[in-house]
Amino acid sequence: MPSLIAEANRINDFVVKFANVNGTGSASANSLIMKAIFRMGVPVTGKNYFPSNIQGLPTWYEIRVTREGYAARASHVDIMVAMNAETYAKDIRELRSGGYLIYDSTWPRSALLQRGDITVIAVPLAKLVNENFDGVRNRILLKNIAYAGVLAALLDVDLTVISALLSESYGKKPKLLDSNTRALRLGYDYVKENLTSPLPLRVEHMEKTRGHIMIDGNTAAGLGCVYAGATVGAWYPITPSTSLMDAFKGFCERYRVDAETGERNFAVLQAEDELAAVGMVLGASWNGARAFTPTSGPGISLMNEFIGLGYYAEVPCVIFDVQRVGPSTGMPTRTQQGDILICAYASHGDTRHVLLFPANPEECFYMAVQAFDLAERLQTPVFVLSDLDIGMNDWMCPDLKWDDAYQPDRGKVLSKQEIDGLEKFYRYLDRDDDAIPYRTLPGTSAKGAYFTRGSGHNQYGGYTEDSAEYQVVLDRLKRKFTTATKYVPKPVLIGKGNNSVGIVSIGSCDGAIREALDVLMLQKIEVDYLRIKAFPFNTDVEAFLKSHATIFVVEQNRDAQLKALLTLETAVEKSKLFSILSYSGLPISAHPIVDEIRAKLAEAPRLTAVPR
Amino acid sequence: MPSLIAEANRINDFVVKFANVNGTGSASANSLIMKAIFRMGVPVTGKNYFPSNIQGLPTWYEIRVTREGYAARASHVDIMVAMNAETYAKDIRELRSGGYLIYDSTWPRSALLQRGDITVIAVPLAKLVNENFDGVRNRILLKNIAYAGVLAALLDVDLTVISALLSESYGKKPKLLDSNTRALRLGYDYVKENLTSPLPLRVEHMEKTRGHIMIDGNTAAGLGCVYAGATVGAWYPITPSTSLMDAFKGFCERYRVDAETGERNFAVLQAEDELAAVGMVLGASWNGARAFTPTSGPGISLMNEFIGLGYYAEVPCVIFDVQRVGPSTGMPTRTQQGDILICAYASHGDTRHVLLFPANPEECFYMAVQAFDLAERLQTPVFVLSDLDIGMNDWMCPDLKWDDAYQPDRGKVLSKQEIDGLEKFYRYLDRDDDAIPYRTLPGTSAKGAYFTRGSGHNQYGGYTEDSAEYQVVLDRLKRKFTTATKYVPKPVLIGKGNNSVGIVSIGSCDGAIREALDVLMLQKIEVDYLRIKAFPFNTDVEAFLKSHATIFVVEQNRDAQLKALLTLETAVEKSKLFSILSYSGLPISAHPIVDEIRAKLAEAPRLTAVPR
Amino acid sequence: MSYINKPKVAHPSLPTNSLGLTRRQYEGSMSTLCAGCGHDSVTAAMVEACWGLSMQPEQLVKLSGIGCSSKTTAYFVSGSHGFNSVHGRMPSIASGANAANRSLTYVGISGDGDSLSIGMGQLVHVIRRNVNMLYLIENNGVYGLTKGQFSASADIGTKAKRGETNSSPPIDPVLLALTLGATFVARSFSGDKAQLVPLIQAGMRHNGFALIDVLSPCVTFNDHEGSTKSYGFTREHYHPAVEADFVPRAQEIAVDYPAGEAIPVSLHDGSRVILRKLDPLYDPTDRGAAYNYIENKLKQNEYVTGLIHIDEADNTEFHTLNRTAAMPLNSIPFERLSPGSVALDKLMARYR
Amino acid sequence: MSYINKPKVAHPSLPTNSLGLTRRQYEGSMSTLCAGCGHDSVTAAMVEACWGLSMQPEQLVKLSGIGCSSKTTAYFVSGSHGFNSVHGRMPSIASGANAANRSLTYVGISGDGDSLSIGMGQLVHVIRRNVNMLYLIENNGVYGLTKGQFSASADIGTKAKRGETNSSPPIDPVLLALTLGATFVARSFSGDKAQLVPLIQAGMRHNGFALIDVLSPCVTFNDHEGSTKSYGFTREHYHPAVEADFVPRAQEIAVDYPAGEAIPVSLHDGSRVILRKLDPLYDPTDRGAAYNYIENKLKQNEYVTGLIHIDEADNTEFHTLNRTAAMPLNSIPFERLSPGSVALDKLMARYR
Ligand SMILES: Cc1ncc(C[n+]2csc(CCOP(=O)(O)OP(=O)(O)O)c2C)c(N)n1
Ligand SMILES: Cc1ncc(C[n+]2csc(CCOP(=O)(O)OP(=O)(O)O)c2C)c(N)n1
Ligand code: SF4
Ligand code: SF4
Ligand SMILES: [Mg+2]
Ligand SMILES: [Mg+2]
Repeated sequence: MPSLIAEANRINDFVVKFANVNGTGSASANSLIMKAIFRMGVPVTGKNYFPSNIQGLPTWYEIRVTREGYAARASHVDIMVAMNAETYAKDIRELRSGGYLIYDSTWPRSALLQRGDITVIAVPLAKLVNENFDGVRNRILLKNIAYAGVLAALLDVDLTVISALLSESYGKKPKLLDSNTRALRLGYDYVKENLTSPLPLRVEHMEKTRGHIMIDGNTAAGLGCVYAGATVGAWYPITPSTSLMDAFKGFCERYRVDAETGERNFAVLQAEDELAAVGMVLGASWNGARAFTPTSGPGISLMNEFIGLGYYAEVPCVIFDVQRVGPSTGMPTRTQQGDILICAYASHGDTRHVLLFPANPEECFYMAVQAFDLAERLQTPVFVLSDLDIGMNDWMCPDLKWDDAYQPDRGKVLSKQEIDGLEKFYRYLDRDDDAIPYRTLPGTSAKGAYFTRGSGHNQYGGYTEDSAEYQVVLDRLKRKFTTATKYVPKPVLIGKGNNSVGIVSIGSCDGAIREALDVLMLQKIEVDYLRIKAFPFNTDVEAFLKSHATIFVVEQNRDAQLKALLTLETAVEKSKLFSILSYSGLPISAHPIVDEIRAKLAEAPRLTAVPR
Repeated sequence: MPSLIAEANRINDFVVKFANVNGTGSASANSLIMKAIFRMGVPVTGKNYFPSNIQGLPTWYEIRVTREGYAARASHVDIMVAMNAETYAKDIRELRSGGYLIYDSTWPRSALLQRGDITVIAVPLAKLVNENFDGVRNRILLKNIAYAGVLAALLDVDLTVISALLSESYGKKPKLLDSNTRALRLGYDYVKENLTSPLPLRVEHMEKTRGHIMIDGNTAAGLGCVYAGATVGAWYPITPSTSLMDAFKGFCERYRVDAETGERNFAVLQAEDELAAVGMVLGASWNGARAFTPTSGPGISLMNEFIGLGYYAEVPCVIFDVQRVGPSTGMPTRTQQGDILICAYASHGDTRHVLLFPANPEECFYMAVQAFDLAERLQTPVFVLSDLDIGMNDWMCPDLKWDDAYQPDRGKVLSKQEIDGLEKFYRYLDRDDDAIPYRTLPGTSAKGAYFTRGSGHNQYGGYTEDSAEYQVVLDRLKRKFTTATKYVPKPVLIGKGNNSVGIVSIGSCDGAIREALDVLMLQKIEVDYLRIKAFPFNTDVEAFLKSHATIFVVEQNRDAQLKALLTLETAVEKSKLFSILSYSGLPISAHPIVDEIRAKLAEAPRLTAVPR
Repeated sequence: MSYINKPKVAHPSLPTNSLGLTRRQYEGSMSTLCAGCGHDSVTAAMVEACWGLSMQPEQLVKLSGIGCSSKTTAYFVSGSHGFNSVHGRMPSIASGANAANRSLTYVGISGDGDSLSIGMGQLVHVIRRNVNMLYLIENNGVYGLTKGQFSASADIGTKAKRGETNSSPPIDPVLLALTLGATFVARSFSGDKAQLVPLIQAGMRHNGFALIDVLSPCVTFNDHEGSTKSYGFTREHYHPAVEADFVPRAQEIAVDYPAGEAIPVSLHDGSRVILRKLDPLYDPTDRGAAYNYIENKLKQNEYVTGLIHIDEADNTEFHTLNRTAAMPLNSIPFERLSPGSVALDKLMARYR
Repeated sequence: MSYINKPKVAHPSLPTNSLGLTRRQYEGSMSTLCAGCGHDSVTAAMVEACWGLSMQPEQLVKLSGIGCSSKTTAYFVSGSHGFNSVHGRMPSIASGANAANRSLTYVGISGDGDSLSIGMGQLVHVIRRNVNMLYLIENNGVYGLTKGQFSASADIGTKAKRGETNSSPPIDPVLLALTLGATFVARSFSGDKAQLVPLIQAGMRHNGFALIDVLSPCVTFNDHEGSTKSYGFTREHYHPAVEADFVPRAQEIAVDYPAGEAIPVSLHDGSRVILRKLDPLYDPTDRGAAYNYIENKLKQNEYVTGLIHIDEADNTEFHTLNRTAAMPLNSIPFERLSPGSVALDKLMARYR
């Protein structure tokens, strides 16, 4: 976005949006184009805007070709591939002035003629496909590949790269390979024969994707759980978290099944609901397995009672909340960061929970591992707050790496020998002065047996209704949260750190903010940016808040939930914090951030960004 | 508490505590004494500290005789009636220096002799009772009445008043009346014949309870629901909220059953769990009945998903949360104010809920009515945050009054005629610019029919996944919360309002704070006190926070949840707020408040309380 | 999803019911389900049934949870209020709504995921509570809306589209309802409208809780070879045992059935159900016998359909038990609900 | 509640089991239930059963929800881990715990409120999932801990202590479990320890989900005239149909039963259950027949007790279905769980 919107000749920097009907198989055509560009060494992002429906409703896919490697949604469309009659009008409106509209000219579309400031590219796709292929379903699918061919020609996408991709997909099904290749050529050749190509907006080989992959956050998180050594996954299906468990299962089938015996070193429990799913995780974790559950907002609401039990009885528990638009059922296929407060303070009574905020799929992988380490070290529920944008969209990330020296931090679990060495085992005693007690696992030793309960208990593990005994445990739990600040990942600072104006944010806002920083820089506005990776906030967060006079808190919800958490859980003065909010359900983009910061700084000159 | 602790001759100002075993029927003896004192015109409070158990564990009852009419728990014991061998040692320790211990001297208790600074009063209760009555169970019950007789003599309680109470209780059962009267006399006469009586701590007739009653908050709230015209109650049993529904049911049996037909103008649904209970309330309210559910912490956690639906689909809903000690199962028979945050922000996504904070049973009655008015006016869930102390203990309150001119505020419900007069009915349109839309009831008119959903919807009531349409509704919901500030009850100010130091609190802290104010006044420390009655906070709250330099926020939880809500939802600077917290599970008392305020003011002289 | 409204202009020649309404006037929003989804056939049956009953649109209340199936309520009778609640919790909404106004007709539409997994507790208890409503499960053996996971009604050995085999035993809502003492239990097939429509009508008129388990194939995720909930498999294995004709109150029974073959059952409101046993061994009025019959057939992979069990005599409907006033609770004048100041003053004596 | 610990000094003359442990060593904390509560008899039976099985204390895991009944787990075998979870959700804790370590013995203790109301969904699904555990319901027809409200197992017409009459039909956990295909279903009475102990032992050794519904009177809230769950009523109306003797693996069967009268059933671990039919008409191995028998007796107000149904052959226990490794999942070395860097590097190719 930085500077180029008005530029005519935009190599490797433009946005193509595909408007389609869901359930018609357009996904493979869209990702074919995206992957081809990626393999040409050009950074891309793909954002999928799909309905909460299985078949027949409008769906969009947006490919951003971004030589700068920006990860955020762009807020304009350069090329619209308008394949859905129902949304034609809306889709055309969305196109920027000077943009290109590609449509299926098999049927005349008079409405198309209404904008003079765009270039309309007509391709008789249905006609071409129907003349060359049989079968209703087949024709629908191949029409998508045909428009991929059209785009390939218009954007100058390397045909050999596309062919390679097709071969990889259909290599074992020669008939399909043949029809797909032919369909692709239909579109490609039509353009080459009938239209001027390539467009000024086009792709050129680069070298910027080497050592990178295209992956979605749920896949990465599922893989992270496998690498972390999780053996029990429990869940109840819910968009947009379902694919996390699908991924875990898939990787386990691959890596965790004994080739000879067929024995599985994992168990996936499809629970009857989310209450049961988190109960299973608590049961399994209590019993010494690494266990987790992926869910989304409604699931978190249902898990509240059990989360309180996990907090108070100090049972490890890893919960992935792939956030979607709330409240209530909300918009299940749109993204938001609306569960921050409910996760931080889930359940009745005095509770407080550890949160991790991955910013992209890469971090989903690493933070999945960290989540288990933290949950076991701290003996408490840990939430990984991803969202639909991270979880279900394809992001360009550096290759995932694994350090074979990694050993899981199982926390303070006593072995049989250790128990035998004790005079007596007391479950909730603060022996090490770090507010973390020791635990034992069932099956280890009768001497280490204790009784786990969510009702009042004293530090020895006994039942109590005594005020003082109750408070000893509750006070230690509060101190444990302080201990947690030492274990959670530190924030990431971008910028010199010595500006008076700062941005604080979390998770999937990262791409948009980094892009916004570039734009602001071009406008000579320099600000520091701190991306928080975890709650509780550690000293680095406090220091940043303290050292900046004006702080913009960027987040994707209506009620400024991150700002609320900062206000409550740090020493920051409220008057320093300004919210920049996005809660449309679409991933946040850089534009509004830039605009709001500029507006705010202009309105209050004292806020002007200067190095301290 | 103000001044008299050291005073020897304490008329109408002392604390008697009864230590017993639960399930032995001591409650009636304890309340006999309490009621008799009340009828003598002397203010009393009764606090019951009972275990989460049915029979056999220690239980205590504390009667505070308080000529000043203080409502809070005292933090000392003047007279201990030690009837439980298991807790003798602990009970004796609790007695203040100079206090009196009454015990059953049928069996020798050498441990009793260990304190020289108390007066031990030995009465061979079991012996007396066993000599005079038969039957194991009978003897256990009558022993309790016998110690009531002992106390009557020692404290100079009017025997005619006690006799009247017994007649009212057992009037229809002459045998029981006779045995109870005899048991009472056994104790009474033993004291008169063998001991010096009355004690310096004793009761004298006053005139301070006229126009007052002794009632618990759950009874008052249940009665309030009847008067509010609630017709559907749904619940799942949970301590300490169960007696609220018992009361509602009882009053309905009395006032709502047609004498001729036996037809009932109400329905009570014992749900299968709390998720179902709140679902029933939503269903009934949606369908035009006034409906409510009483619950406690774990129930609130389970209701989270449905509460979000109520918020987003704008369905009225009244929830009584009679708070108990959390987290998790916690201490079910102890009191706390630990559900403030979860109720204010219940459910995933951006949500925010209306809360009412009754301070005593009287307010439980009136606020029950207000809750229905607010829920229907605002079309949203409304929480009444009571607690175990208010809900289950007997408080002295002014007589409850009813204004027959009251008409329920059913809010914006369109009649058939009104619907017919519309061109088209749109459910979520802000026609009046107050952010409250109109609703219609099933059965009224096909033209007014609409589809209620917790998924994305536009202001017309249609399904949507469109960002702008979604935001129109979400933004209006936020504005609706501003509208709410105009409808919720205003805070109560005690004090001139012009001091620099203020106290802010809610609910059952009230008694302790009022008492603390008196003590502070004696020490020449004058502070203002604002008792907040509702969230959202209205302008009076803002003004108080603004005009006071130092503000103590008094509440009964570990994490300063009210302070958090004030910090987030008002303009107050954080640095002005100081927490005074009590989370032992026992009702807060005045002492610690006084001590903490004095300590704080001493430590920071700039905070010294001066009139502005 | 209901943002596309169909035009409702009635064609003058379309047949009308006793209210003068055409079938078109019982339609709802345009369906957004997959083309061919079984659930849309249920929608069509609902339209037909309501039209046939001359249902006053505003007298109907439509309730549902979350799922493709739960969207059905948006697709019929747009003149009645609908409540698309949360996943698995429609029964509590229905119980509360029904408590508030006993005079309306309540139809709940759910899915096998919505009812048998997350909603199991509420389903069991709404049956036990005997709330006067029709509860229809659109049973397809999968979670359609979340893309094809097995539901709790999936049979052992059935294959998912992606190849997995289900290994947990199925929960059969019909056996469950019989065990729990439901007084109206039926099963049907979305592909058999002739059977389904009178069952819906009878269920709506039954004075108590009526369950209809409708096998309703998911064409997108569960209509392949190897599935036991596909159209093909269902059509082959469904076994109509009792046909039911619904005869509205006003109507005379035209045909005389030979004795023994037809059992007329009178419903609460004067309408009747005429049962014709297709299998002479079958007795729909004997709950235990019905249970055995169904279970044995299930073992042979046969889904028994029809009005499996009906008991009009055992009247334990919620309001009857509660002795609720005849006037809907939501309409009782406030004066009759609030005891007033005099009563309160008097009551105070109890607390002194 | 378990803060009062009983002294565990073993008297030298007390009989010991094969581990050399006395019965005292299988006790737990002092009970805090009401004197005479049926649940305490279950505690005693659990102690006896575990002692008799020579159960290694740490190999046992005790799970429960919330209620008087759920406190039971604190009162036996203090040498084993206990988990007193939240109300109605013990089955999910049990499922997770069992998934993590298949080698331990799991006993869940619940109440009728805990299992049949708030816990209904989880109960149904833990049965369906066939988790290898003993699930014992201490059934008293009321919510004891919250002071005597009717539970979902209360019979129609039964009277509460305060006089109210229950009007909703009861849910019978035995019929429910049979309908859901449970492979071990028993009923007993807390007052009949001789019957209960071998049932517990067999249930603990059964390779799959075993349900025992124990009628366990609440002396405080439900033991009065007019209650159908009182000691008196239960004693009169309980109807032992199949006696079960449990024979541990090592032990030879001493007595020869006349053919036809006794049915030996071999359990997974080599131990055996010898069933003796007290009613010759009864066949505990036929699920359908068992269902009918129970149901008919229930109609006559008779609670059939004993090992109502057992099916050792139908082995669909959770881990078998899942094909879980024999080594407990919580003990598999990390090296075998984490695929390592080489595999990851290779995997990356898929995402380019
Ligand atoms: C609390 C909660 N968990 C999960 C979901 C996701 N979800 C939506 S529909 C559905 C299953 C629907 O299955 P079924 O009821 O059988 O309906 P079908 O789509 O098959 O008709 C699930 C799991 C949700 N909406 N809410
Ligand atoms: C979520 C929740 N709701 C309600 C309660 C209150 N509660 C505790 S025990 C209980 C019922 C227990 O009944 P049952 O399981 O039959 O046990 P019993 O006491 O009769 O043995 C209830 C309602 C709770 N602890 N948690
Ligand atoms: S996914 Fe299945 S159930 Fe859902 S609409 Fe499509 S066919 Fe119907
Ligand atoms: S209340 Fe009933 S169930 Fe609870 S301990 Fe007492 S007798 Fe047992
Ligand atoms: Mg389904
Ligand atoms: Mg019970």
